[in-house]
Parts: sequence; structure tokens; C-alpha cells
Amino acid sequence: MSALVLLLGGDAALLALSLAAIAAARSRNGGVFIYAAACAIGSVLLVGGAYHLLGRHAPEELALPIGLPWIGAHFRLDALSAFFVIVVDLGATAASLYGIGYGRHERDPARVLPFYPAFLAGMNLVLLANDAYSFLVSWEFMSLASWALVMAHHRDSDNRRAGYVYIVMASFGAIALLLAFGLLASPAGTYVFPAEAYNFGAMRANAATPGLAGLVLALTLVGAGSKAGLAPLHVWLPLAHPAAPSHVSALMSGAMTKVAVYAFVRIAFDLLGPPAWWWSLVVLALGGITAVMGVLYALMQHDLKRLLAYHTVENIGIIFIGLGLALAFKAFDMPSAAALALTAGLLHVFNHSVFKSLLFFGAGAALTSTGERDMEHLGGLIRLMPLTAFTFLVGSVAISALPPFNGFVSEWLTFQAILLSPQLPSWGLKLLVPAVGALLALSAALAAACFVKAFGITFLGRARTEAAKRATEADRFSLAAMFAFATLCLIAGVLPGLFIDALAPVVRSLVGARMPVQMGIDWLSIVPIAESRSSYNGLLVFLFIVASASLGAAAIHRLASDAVRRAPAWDCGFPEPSPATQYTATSFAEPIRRVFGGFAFGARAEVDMPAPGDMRPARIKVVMNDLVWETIYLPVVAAVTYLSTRLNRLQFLTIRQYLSVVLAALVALLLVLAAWP
Amino acid sequence: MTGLSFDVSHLLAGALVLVSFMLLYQTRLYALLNVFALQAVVLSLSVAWQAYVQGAAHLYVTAAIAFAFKAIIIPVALHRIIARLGIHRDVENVVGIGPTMLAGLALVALSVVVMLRVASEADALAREDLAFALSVVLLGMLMMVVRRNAVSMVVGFMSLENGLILAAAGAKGMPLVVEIAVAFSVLVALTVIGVFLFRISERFETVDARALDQFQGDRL
Amino acid sequence: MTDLAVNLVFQLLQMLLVVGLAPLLTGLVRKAKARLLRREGPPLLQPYRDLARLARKEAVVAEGASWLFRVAPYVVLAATWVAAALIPTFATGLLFSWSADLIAIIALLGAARFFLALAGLDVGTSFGGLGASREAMFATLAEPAMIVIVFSLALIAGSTQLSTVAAFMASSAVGLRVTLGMALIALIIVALAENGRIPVDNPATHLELTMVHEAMILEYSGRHLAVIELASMLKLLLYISLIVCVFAPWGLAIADAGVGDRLFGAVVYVVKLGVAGLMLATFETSIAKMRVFRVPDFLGAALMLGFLGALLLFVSRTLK
Amino acid sequence: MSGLPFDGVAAILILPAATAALLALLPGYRLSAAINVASSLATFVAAISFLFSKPASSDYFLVDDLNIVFVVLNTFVAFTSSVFSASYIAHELEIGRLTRRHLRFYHAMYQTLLFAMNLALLANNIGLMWVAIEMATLTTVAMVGIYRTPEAIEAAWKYFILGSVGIALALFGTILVYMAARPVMGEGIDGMVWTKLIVRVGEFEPALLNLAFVFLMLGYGTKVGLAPLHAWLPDAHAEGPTPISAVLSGLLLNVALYAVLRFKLLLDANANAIAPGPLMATLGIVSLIFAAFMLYRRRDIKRLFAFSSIEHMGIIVFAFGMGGPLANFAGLLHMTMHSLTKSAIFFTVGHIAQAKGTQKIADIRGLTVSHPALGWGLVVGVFAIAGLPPMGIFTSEFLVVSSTFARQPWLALLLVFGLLLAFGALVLRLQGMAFGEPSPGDRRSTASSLPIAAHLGLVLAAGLYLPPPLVAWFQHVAAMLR
Repeated sequence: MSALVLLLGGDAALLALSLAAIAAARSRNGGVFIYAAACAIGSVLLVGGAYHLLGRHAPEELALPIGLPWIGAHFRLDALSAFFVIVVDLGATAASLYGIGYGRHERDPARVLPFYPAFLAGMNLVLLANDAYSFLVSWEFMSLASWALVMAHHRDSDNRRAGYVYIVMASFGAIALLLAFGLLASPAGTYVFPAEAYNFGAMRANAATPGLAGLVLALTLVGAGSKAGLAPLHVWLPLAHPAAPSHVSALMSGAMTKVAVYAFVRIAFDLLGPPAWWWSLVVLALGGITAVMGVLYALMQHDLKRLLAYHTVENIGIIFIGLGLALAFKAFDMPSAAALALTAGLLHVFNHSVFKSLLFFGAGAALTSTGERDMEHLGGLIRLMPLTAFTFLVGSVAISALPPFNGFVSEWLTFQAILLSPQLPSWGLKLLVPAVGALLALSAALAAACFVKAFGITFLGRARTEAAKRATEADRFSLAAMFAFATLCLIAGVLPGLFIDALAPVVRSLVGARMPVQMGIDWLSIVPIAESRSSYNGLLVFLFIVASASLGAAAIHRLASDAVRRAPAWDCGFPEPSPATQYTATSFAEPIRRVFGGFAFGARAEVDMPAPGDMRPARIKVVMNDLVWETIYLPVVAAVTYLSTRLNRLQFLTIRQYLSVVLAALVALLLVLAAWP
Repeated sequence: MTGLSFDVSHLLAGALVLVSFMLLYQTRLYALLNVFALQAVVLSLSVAWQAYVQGAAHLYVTAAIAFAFKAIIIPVALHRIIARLGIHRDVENVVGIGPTMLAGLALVALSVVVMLRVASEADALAREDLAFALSVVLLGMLMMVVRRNAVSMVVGFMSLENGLILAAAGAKGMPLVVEIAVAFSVLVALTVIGVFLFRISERFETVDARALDQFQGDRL
Repeated sequence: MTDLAVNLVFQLLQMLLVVGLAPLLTGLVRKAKARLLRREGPPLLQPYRDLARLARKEAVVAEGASWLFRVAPYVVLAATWVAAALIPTFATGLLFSWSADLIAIIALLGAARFFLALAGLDVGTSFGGLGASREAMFATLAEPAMIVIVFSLALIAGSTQLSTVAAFMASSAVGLRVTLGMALIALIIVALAENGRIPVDNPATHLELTMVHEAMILEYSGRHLAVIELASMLKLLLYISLIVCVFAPWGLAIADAGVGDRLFGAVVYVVKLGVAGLMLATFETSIAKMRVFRVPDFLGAALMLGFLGALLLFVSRTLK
Repeated sequence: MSGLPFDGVAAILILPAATAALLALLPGYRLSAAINVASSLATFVAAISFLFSKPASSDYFLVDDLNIVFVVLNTFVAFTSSVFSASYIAHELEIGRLTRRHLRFYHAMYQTLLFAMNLALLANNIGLMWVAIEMATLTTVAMVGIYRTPEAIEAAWKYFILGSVGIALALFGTILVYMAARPVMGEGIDGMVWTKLIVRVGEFEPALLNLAFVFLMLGYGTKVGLAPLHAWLPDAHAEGPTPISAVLSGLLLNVALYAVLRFKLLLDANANAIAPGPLMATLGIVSLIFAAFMLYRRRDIKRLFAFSSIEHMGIIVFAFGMGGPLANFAGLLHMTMHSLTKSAIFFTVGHIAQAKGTQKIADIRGLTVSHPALGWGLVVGVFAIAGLPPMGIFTSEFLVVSSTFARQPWLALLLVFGLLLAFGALVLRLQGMAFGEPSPGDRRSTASSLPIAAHLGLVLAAGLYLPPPLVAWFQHVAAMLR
């Protein structure tokens, strides 16, 4: 039974499950059944994807009679879609497992359960679609399902606003993709093309003219980029992801943004044929700006889930830097370098979906047990939720790209790819690549600072509010999902060779070459290009650290003393220091805001210091405005409102004035006729 | 088509356009009705002449219907309606008389130019007839646009339909069905308008279209 | 099998050498600074006695602190020790040097800083937060500067593997380059910032307004403080041996040279350490500490220098 | 009218006329509502019979592939509207907005309207078609004014004046077509019979044909509700009883569009007349973008969906204006889907107005909480009309946009801009109504939701799977439309 049929069967089962969920939502533990079923189907899909990718099977195609009338719906499973099926369904399985425990806290499950399996099915179908129509139908179906999930808590007006911004941006992106497919479908010049042209196979065959190809890439960047969260189009992401229930936010950040990356890779690398060199300029610039802007905004947040959502934007920037480099090398046909860059990008796709979902699970656990999302109301959770704290710590270290975890491996590969760039002949790239390298390094450092803040303020220190004191440990299922992903982060960090070799068929199908085989190298280290150039051995570094730490601890405990005494912490001698004196999220980020805030979001701090002798308390007000929102989106909204108000007057004319409009139209047309040559 | 018959139909059609201009000129409501009755008379004469020229009996019937309804019944009915509503005060023009006349002239010129484009081998009378019919239609619409009062707007609509009848009559061999339909619509239009007028006046005590406007449902 | 054992011995030798020399280096620097200020100054071996004394004392832990507070020192020491062990001191190409390159070393230091900041926050007093947030701000500028310096070094030497870079620098092929000069100055600035030396942070004082590194470890005492002190001494030694091995590689025993060369290399290394320590002492006494918010410009200069160096190289790619 | 074959055509015409006469006399409300539904069902069955045995066309009646699409769609939606109106009117009767006397008039007018529309669709004689559309206009004017509220009077008066002017222009156009045909076809009835005209139109006088098409486009365009001529549509929809809004939006606009298409075919056949495509495309785009902007400021729920009808009529006219197999197919599909979805939405809106007792959007909140069935029905309906997959309208928009983008990219960008604008406005209003805290005033709505489910089910099915025979039939008609 071919893997593709298995996957399609799984998706159909998910859709059936979502229908069943409408009924199940009423029964008390209907949620547990739905999430368990989703977890089971997810794991089946995961196995299907892995079987195809690791077994290095040839691509399979299948056509169903449904969909666009003449050509029906085409589905295809090749290495690229198999890899993304693994990424998406790994996240789906874990999120469903997490959902079993987390789902009980849901206030009205009737609004979440029916749409959750539909959302999973939508994502999987996008990966398998092989013609423009079914691609866009599943793409919009995915957006629709996730919109419904974002609107689950619709009584809060912020969520409604987030849902609205999300669905409008999603349909804007979908229309851009529709236009891109329109161009791809029509071979240069001929106007009336048969419907068969919408099939991806046909699109691959008729290579678009260079001019059109550039336009298609731009449209794809807008379409897929808006869903992934590329710089100017990312504004909906930090609004929508936190509004959804936590396991859905994990899926939206972990899996849905990857589906958008899949869309970009499928069109840019597969359907568009040989890239022009200047494409990579655009993609690299966008990737770099997105990376730094994402993490700078993340640093300034004090809502934990918004911080994680903004941080997704940063990681998407890193992925697009990898993809941009791959495009550059492919344009100057340097296949081995392109293979390295693409592997780095795709590995980061996998890594990000793992540790971002882990962090969202942790945040969800903290949110449900305390009812607080604002970090400034939390603190000291490590004592009440030790296991969640430990997994969140693992996630934070991994996402800050610190050895021995997986975040460092993909970042290291991206740096190695950047170091290959001097061989690129074009001047533009010569200047841009070091700049992007510096931006990448800056965003990595900022990420580390951001997650010191996130973990430190939320889990360490003392509880700042009564809610934080009432925290209780997460339930068994959530912890199982979190520990599974934590160990996955460690394995991917320690044995990267396994994952790089697994990506080889995907990379060869897209850039025609692959990285040298990693598993053969002794001591399990990875050598991207050549032995002399650079190598990294995750396992050895990990063992080295563990050995020296335990060696040191044992030596000191045995030779010196191991006595411990508890005493109140020193706070300049004040008795009973109140938790409020601790650093908060805003104060932690204040030095960085002072350094970077000026240009990033025009941050201004207004200090209102009372005159000496005046007993009024001093006030400091930090004014930060989201430049992207103000320079791009508000003018558009203002223009639409202005025009709609002006045009609205036409609705309240008298009958006489309407008749004059009809007369004017008639006279105009008659004039046209009179003047017709 | 002897020269004389062409000249007479040409004369009558021209007269109809002239009367339309007179309609535009009127400010009093009663005067407006009288001129409208005149227009109906000229129309029926023109249709009757067409009937005589084409030797088509049914056109006589149309002429008679036009004369009976539009010349007599409708003006008298509107007279009584205006009397009952007590709105015989003058007709406020939205646009002054001068500009209205200029607009009328421009519309007639436009319809003539448009008709000139029609290749001449079609018989001259049809082309002339259509040009005049088109101008009467456009003048009718102009009248509806410049008048504020609901009754004068209806009269404008009626003169527009007169243009249609002129065109229909000019089209030789057009089956009678159309004529009756036109008449039928005139009749129904009248009843509906009457009913409206009563109901309108019942509701707002004035027939001025402006009074209607502020009742639009979706006001800001 | 035998050469594997020999390599293992040399690798362990390097690890022990590094740990042994670190307190001596700090003692030398303190002694030199005192002499320059016309003071007697503590004896050279005082740091060893301090560490031993602290290790024996009872560790007082804050009430609010969690398990992380007690685990962090050992993780910080391990990360710094591993990073230090990977940098060639007396010979290049040792057994474990292939397991991580320059970028990995920077990341290890990042990990150490990450856990130290968390430990600072864990205590729940404002000092810990103060130190952690300032350290985070410095790191956001220092780390990119280090990465950009690594870019320029890697472009010149054609590899990010430290042993290859050192071997290339020792060979005559390197020639004099303006990029190397910029990279050196940038690396020195970053070293000063990372180790909390004078212009950026004063290691000797606990004054709230100025301290950064000290604020994070304020709550530590007893053996935890000993471990953390050893780690910061190791870090100083790491940076100096990095600068020395890249910019002054003479006398370094190139890969699998005989025991004699390695011995000679060790002697030369110790001399170089002494000279570097003295230069650091003279530099520290000759300059006053900057205000905290002048440091970003100072580190920004390092970032710009490194970036300019890399840019020049990218542009004048006439090497190969 | 000699040679009237007693078959489908007769059934379609005589049934509604007879029922209208019967209902005008019947006092009882419940009985007349049942008869209304029964007769609409019978008419629909007769229309279905066309699919199997296509009756021969005569001088006065024509049945070809094009108008079968319209007839079947019209009779089906008329049938479902009658089912909806049965329950809706019952409720209106209770709350006293309509008296028994009105209902006799209402049912009679309903059936007369069906008769007029079927006559217009089947008429072969362009004069007969004009009369039928005029009759349809007058009946709907009467029904819009049925509530006797000041707004209803104003809406009906405006509808009457603008409708009549439009119809007058259309008549003038018809006369011009006859005048152009006379030198070639000779005098008499032949000059008015469409099937004969289409054969000889090549030799007609091009200038006259152009002038005729201008008048016809403006005349029937007013009835289709295209932008500059649309003023009557929003008020007529909002103030009339909801079944009439559904019929107006779902059916009457299509009938006028059918008339425009008939004359477009005539123009296309004459080589040296101007191509009608660009004029239709321009009017389409103007109404799409104008209606999209107007959606943002609407305060009344029925006016909101009335403007959405203008927007969709713009898209359909644009599709037919562009021409080409894909665009024509998309236009036909879009028209069918729009009728089904828009009437379903108006049914839902009718229930909502009754449930919440108001048509003000601001006063309707939290529907998915207070009336889940209605709330989610509205959500699905609005997403269908906004063109989101998996509903049918997305398929047609997909075909129109991608086929236009390849030919005139700038035109496609305008089209896409309009679609996005309309989408933004519709979802903004939907979220206000369907979500959030439920607003007070929760009267139970008793009306049947069967028609809504039927329509939305069909639209969803069409989005996923179009049966091949239907596709072949539409494709054949698309080829005909050139």
C-alpha cells in the first residue's frame, strides 16, 4: 500500500474525526477521545512520511476525480513533501498528546474540538497537493480552520481583532499565490490555456520567461512569506498565535509556518526552474531583517506567548537566510555549496518546529496552572512546576543556539554556508552576505538574551503574584509530550549526522547535489565540506561537558566540604524584601531597548520627575510604537476608511441625483459612440 | 414616399421636440399639464400620419390610444390629483431655465450626431425619425433630472414614453404587440403613480421628492 | 593504539595545564597592578589559597534559590573548561581539537554566560537581575563582534578549525594584512568586555552602579564561589591564549611534532602568558572605567571593526 | 400565438399564471402558502423536464442550452424561497407587520413574478422579453412597498422611477434593434425573433447596433444592478419582505443578466460592430470596486448583502465581458453559486432579523452563542460569498483571476483588489454579528432552516466535486457565449 495512499487515508480520517468531534464536544471526556484519535492518526502519518523519506522511495502520484472539473485533484509524495510531512505530523502528534491533558482546561470545547483535526488535515493536504487548485483549496482550508481556532475564545475583543487581522492577511497571501499560479499556468504569450496547465507537472515543464519568473517569485514571497511571517507581513502572527489555545499556538508556530516555507521552497526551487541571481538578494535581505526585527520585538514583550510568537518570526528569518544562500549558490551553479545551505535551512525548519512547540507547551502549562500569561505576574514557578521548568529550560537553551542542542547545529551549518560565499562572483552578494552573517550573529545573541529573560522572569526568582503561588505541575500527557521533544532536541544536537543524511534525497531533488555522507566519519562528527575546513562533534562536546562538570562536582564534594545552609538573600540589608524589587520583563529588556530601541521601534522613555519637596511619585512611561504597523498598515486602513466614507455619500442622494447619474452615463456612452473611429 | 409625406412627418416630429422644449420651460404645474396634453396631441397626429403614410391600420389604433389616454385622461386625472393635494404652487427648478435649455440643446445635438453615423442607405425618414425620438427621450430624462416635484418628475417620465411611441411608430412593420404593451405600461404607470401620490401625500403632506429623501433607511 | 594513548595523555596534559595556570595568571595580573600603583600587592600564589579556602567553607544558599542555583556553577566551569581545553596552548592538532571549531567555542562561552545569568535571576533579588540584564546587553554586541572576527580569520586561513588557523598563521603564507590588525584590536576589545576588565567593568569592586559580572555572583559563597572564580580565571586565560595562539603563534608545536618541540612550546606559551598578563595590568591601570551605557559604543566599535575587516576581505578576494 | 406546443414551455408559463389568479381569490393564508409552494415545485419539475427533452422553439418561445441553465436555477431557487416564505410570512403575520389582506396580494404577486421571469427567460421575441421584464419590475415594486413604512414607500418609489427609466431605455434599444433588422429581415415579426436575428445579424447596420447595445446595456444594466445604475437595489432589498429580497437578489438580477447576454451574442456575431466585452468588463470592475468600498459603511444587514450582490454581479459581468472558455465557464458557475449562496444568506438574515427583532448590524451580536444554528449558518454563508474554498464561488473566482492575470495583469490586479476589499468588509461585519457577547432580545425563530441547508450543501458540493455532465453542459454554453 503506497505511502501516498496511506497519507491521504489519514487525512480523510482526520476530516471524518472533525465531523465526529462536533458531536463528541458535548460529552464530558469527548475531548480526550478526539485528541487521542488525532494523536494516533498523526503518528500513522508520521510513519508514512518517514517510510517514504528514509526508504528513499521514488515520488508517487495519484489523481482523484474531485476538485477542478477537468483535471480533478492531483496529489504527489516526493522527498520534499515527505520531509515536511514528518515535520508537521511530528508536531501534530505531540500537540495532540499534549492536548489530551491540556484539553480539559478548555472552557467551551465545542469551539476547539471540531476545528483541530480539520486544521491538521488542511496542513497535510497542502503538502501533498500537486495542482494549483487543490493546493489553494487546502491552503485556505488550513487558514479557515486555524482562524476558527484563534476565534475559540471570541468573547475577548482582542482575540476577535487578532482573528480578523489574521484572516484578512491569510486571504491576501492566498490571492498572491493564486496570481503566482495564474502566471505559472499560462505559458508565455498564449492567452487561452487548457485547465491542465494548473497541474504542477505542466508548470514544471513550461519554464516561465525570466521576467515573469521574477514576478512569480515576488508573488510567492508575498503569499508564502505572509503566512510564514516574513518581515513586513508578519504583523498578524504575534496577534493570532497567542490568541489560540496553547497546543494550537504550538502547531501554528511549529507546523503552519513550516507549511508556508514548504510552499516557498516548492515554487522557488521546484516549479520555477533555474533561479536568477538577484532573487537571492531579495530573499537574503528579507531574511536578515526579519531575523533581527523578530527578536528585537520579542525582547520587548512581557506576554509569554506573544514573545514566543515574535520569536517564531526570527527563526523564519534564519530559515529564509539559509534558503536565500541556497538560491544564490544554485544561481551560480555551485551545487555542493547550495546543498549545504539548503540542508542548513531545512534542518533549522525541523529544529525550530521541535523546540518552538516545546516552548509553547511549557507556556501553555504555565498559563493554565496560574491563569496568567503576563510574565510580570509570574515568577518562581520552578519550585511548583519543576518538570515543566526543566523542559522549558532545555527548549530555551536549544532555541538560543547553544551547544550541545540542535539549535546550534543548524546555526553552525548556516555560518559555514556564509563562509563559502566569497566564491560568489556577483558584487551585490559579496557585500550583502557578510552583512547578513552579522545580522544572523546579532539575532542569535539577542535570542539568547530573550530566553534568559523568558525563562528567568517566569520560572526563577520569587512568585510576584498570588496566582503564581497557586501554580501546579502539568498533567502526565503534557509532560510526556514535553519530555519527548526535549530528548529529541538533545538527540538532534548530539547526532546531527543522522538528520543531515536523512535530508540528502530532499536536497538532491532540489539542487541536484547533496552534502558529503556524514555517517561514515569516525567519532560521529559532521564535516560539511572538507576535513581541513571545519568539523563539529556534538556527541564529544556533550560528553566532554558532562564529564568535566560531574568530575569537578565530585572532586569538590569529596575533597572540600559539601555542607549547605539556607539564609535570606542579601538585598542591601532591607528586612523582608518584597517580590516587587525583583527585575521584571520590562526592566530586564531596558538596557537592550536603550541600545537598539531607537531605530527599531522609535522607543522613547518619558521620565516625569517631581520637583524636590513635591511628594508626587516619579513616573516613567516608555512609549514604543510598532513602526511596521504604523508605516504600512495604518495608512492602508485610513485610506480605505476615507474612501468608503466619501463614497458612502453616494448612497444618500435624492432620486433626482440618481437619475442625473444615469443620464450622465448614457451621454458618456453616446459620446464614445459618436467619437468611435 | 413622396416628398410631401416626408416633409409632414418631419414637421410633426420636429414639433414634438419643440413641445418637449416648452415642457422644460414651464414653471407652473397646471401649465406643465397643459403643455403635456399638447405634446400628446402632436404625438397622436404624428402617429396617425405615419399610419396614413405606411397604410398600417394598427397605427391608427395606437394614435387613438395615445390621444385618449395621454391627451385627455391623464392630464385630467393629474389635474384632480393636484387639486386634491392642494400643491398647485409653482414648480421649483433645481437648475435655472437658462442652463436647462442649453443642456437640452446639447442633448438634441448629440442625438443628431449619433444618428448621422448611421449609414444613409437606410431610408432617410427612419433616420430622421429616430433622431427626433432619441432627442425627445433625452429631453424627457433631462426634465426628470431638473424637476424637484414628484408630479413633474412623472410628467417627465411620460414625455420620455412619448419619445418611445414616436420611435415605435416610425419603425414600419413593428408588430402591434409592442404598441399595446406601451399603452399598457402607461396605464399601469398612471394607476401606480396615483396610488403613490395618495399614499405619499398621506404620509408626508408634501409631494416634494426632497421630503422623501430624509427617510432613507440607512441614514448615517 | 599507542599514539591514541599518547594523544590522550597530551590532551589531558593540556586540560590540567590550563586549569593550573589560570589562577597563576590572575595572581600575576593583580600583583603587577599593585606594583604599578606602588603597593606591595598580594603574593603571586594568593588566588590558589583563596580557592582552597573557599572550597572548604560552608556554602550559604539563598532561601528562594532553586536547584539551578547550585548546578549553574558546575555547568559554567565545565563549559569554560572545555572551551579553554580546545584552544591550542603548546601544540596544535590535539585529539579533541577536531570536535569543535572557533564558532563552537564562542557558543560554549555563550552557554556559560546563559547559565550564569539564569543563576543571577534565580536568587530573586534586584542585584541578580541588574547583573543579568547588563550582561545580556553586553553579550548582544560582543558575540556578533566575535562571530565577525571569526569570519575574517576563517576567510584568511580558509577554515574555522583553530588548529588549522594557528598553523596557517605560523606559516609564512599569511603576510601582513590590515584585516588582521583590525581583527586583533576588535578581539582585544571583546576580551576586555567579556572578562569584565577595567574599561567595561571593575572586577575588584561591589559598587552597585558599576558591577556587572560581580552582581550575578553576589549570592554565591563557599565552594560555589570557588568554582565560579576558577571559571572566570579560566575565561581570562582562554581569551589570552586565543589571542596569543592566533596573533602570536611563534613557538607553537605544529601538529604531531616530537615531545621536545611540545615542551619548548609549553615554555614559550608560559612566557607569552606572562607578557600578556603584564600588558593587561599596565593597560588597566592606565585607563578609567566607562559609564555602563558608554560600553555599547565601545563594543559597537569592535563590531564595526570586525565587520569592516571581513568586508575588506570579501571585497579583495584575490587570495586564492 | 399559433403553434404553442403543449409541453414543458406551456407548463412553465401556465402554472404560475393560473396559480396567481387562484391565489388572488383565496382568503385563507395557510392554504395559499401551501399552494404557492406546490405550484413552485411543479414549475421546477417542469423545468427539470427540459434537461431530458428539449422542446422545439417557435416564433415566440425559445429553449436552448443557455436559457435552460437560467430556467432550472430560477425555478429551483423560487421553490426554496416559497418554502422559506411560508414560514417567514407566518411569523410576520403574528407580529402584525402584515395583515391577511396583504397576504392575498403578496402570494398573487409572488406567482405573477415567477410567471414574468419564466416568460422573460423563454421569450424568443425580444419585445416579449421586454414586456416580461417590465411586468417583473412592476410586481417587485408592489411587493417592496408592501409594509407601508415610510422607508418602504421611499424604496418602492425610487425603485419604480429608476426601474421605469431603465426599462424605457431598454425598450428604445429593442426598437433600435428592430430598426437595424428591418432593411435585412423585412418588416413584420421576423425582425423581433432572436433565433432569426442571430443568423442574419452580420449584415445589420453596425452603427445602429452599437447604439442599440448602449441603450440595452444601460437599460437592462439598471435591472442587473451595475454600479452607476445600482441606486434602487440596496433600498429595495432592505425594505421589502425577506423572501422578496432573496428572489430579487437570486433571480431577478439573473434574468436581466440573461437579457444582456442575449444581446451580447447578437453584437459578437456582427464583425464590424464594437466588441461588447470591454464595456461589460469595465462596468463589472467599476461595480465590484464601488460595492466593495460601500460595504464598509453599511449599518443595515440586508443592505450589506444587497451591496454584496452588486459586487458579485460585477464579477459575473466582468467574467462574461472577458470571454474565452475558462472565463465564460467561470461566469456561469459563479452566477449559479451566487444565486444559491445569496438566497441562503437572505434566508438566514430573515431568521436573524426575526430572532433579534432588528436589522441594525450594531444591535446583532453573539449569534453563534445565542442562536448556534443561525450563527454558524451565517458564518458559512458569508465565507462562501466571500469566496473562500471549499465553497463553489472560490472555484469560479480561481478560474477568473488566474485566466485574467495571464491576459491583462493590471485588470486582474484591480479585480483582486476589489475581492480583497469586499472580503475585509464582509468578515469585519460577520465577526461583529456572529461572535462576542450575545446582544439582548432573543426571540425564538421558528422558521425552517431546510432551504438554507439545501443551498449551502449544494454550494459546498460544487466546490469539491462538479459532476461531469454538468461540466460538459456549462462548457458547451461557454463555447456558445464566445
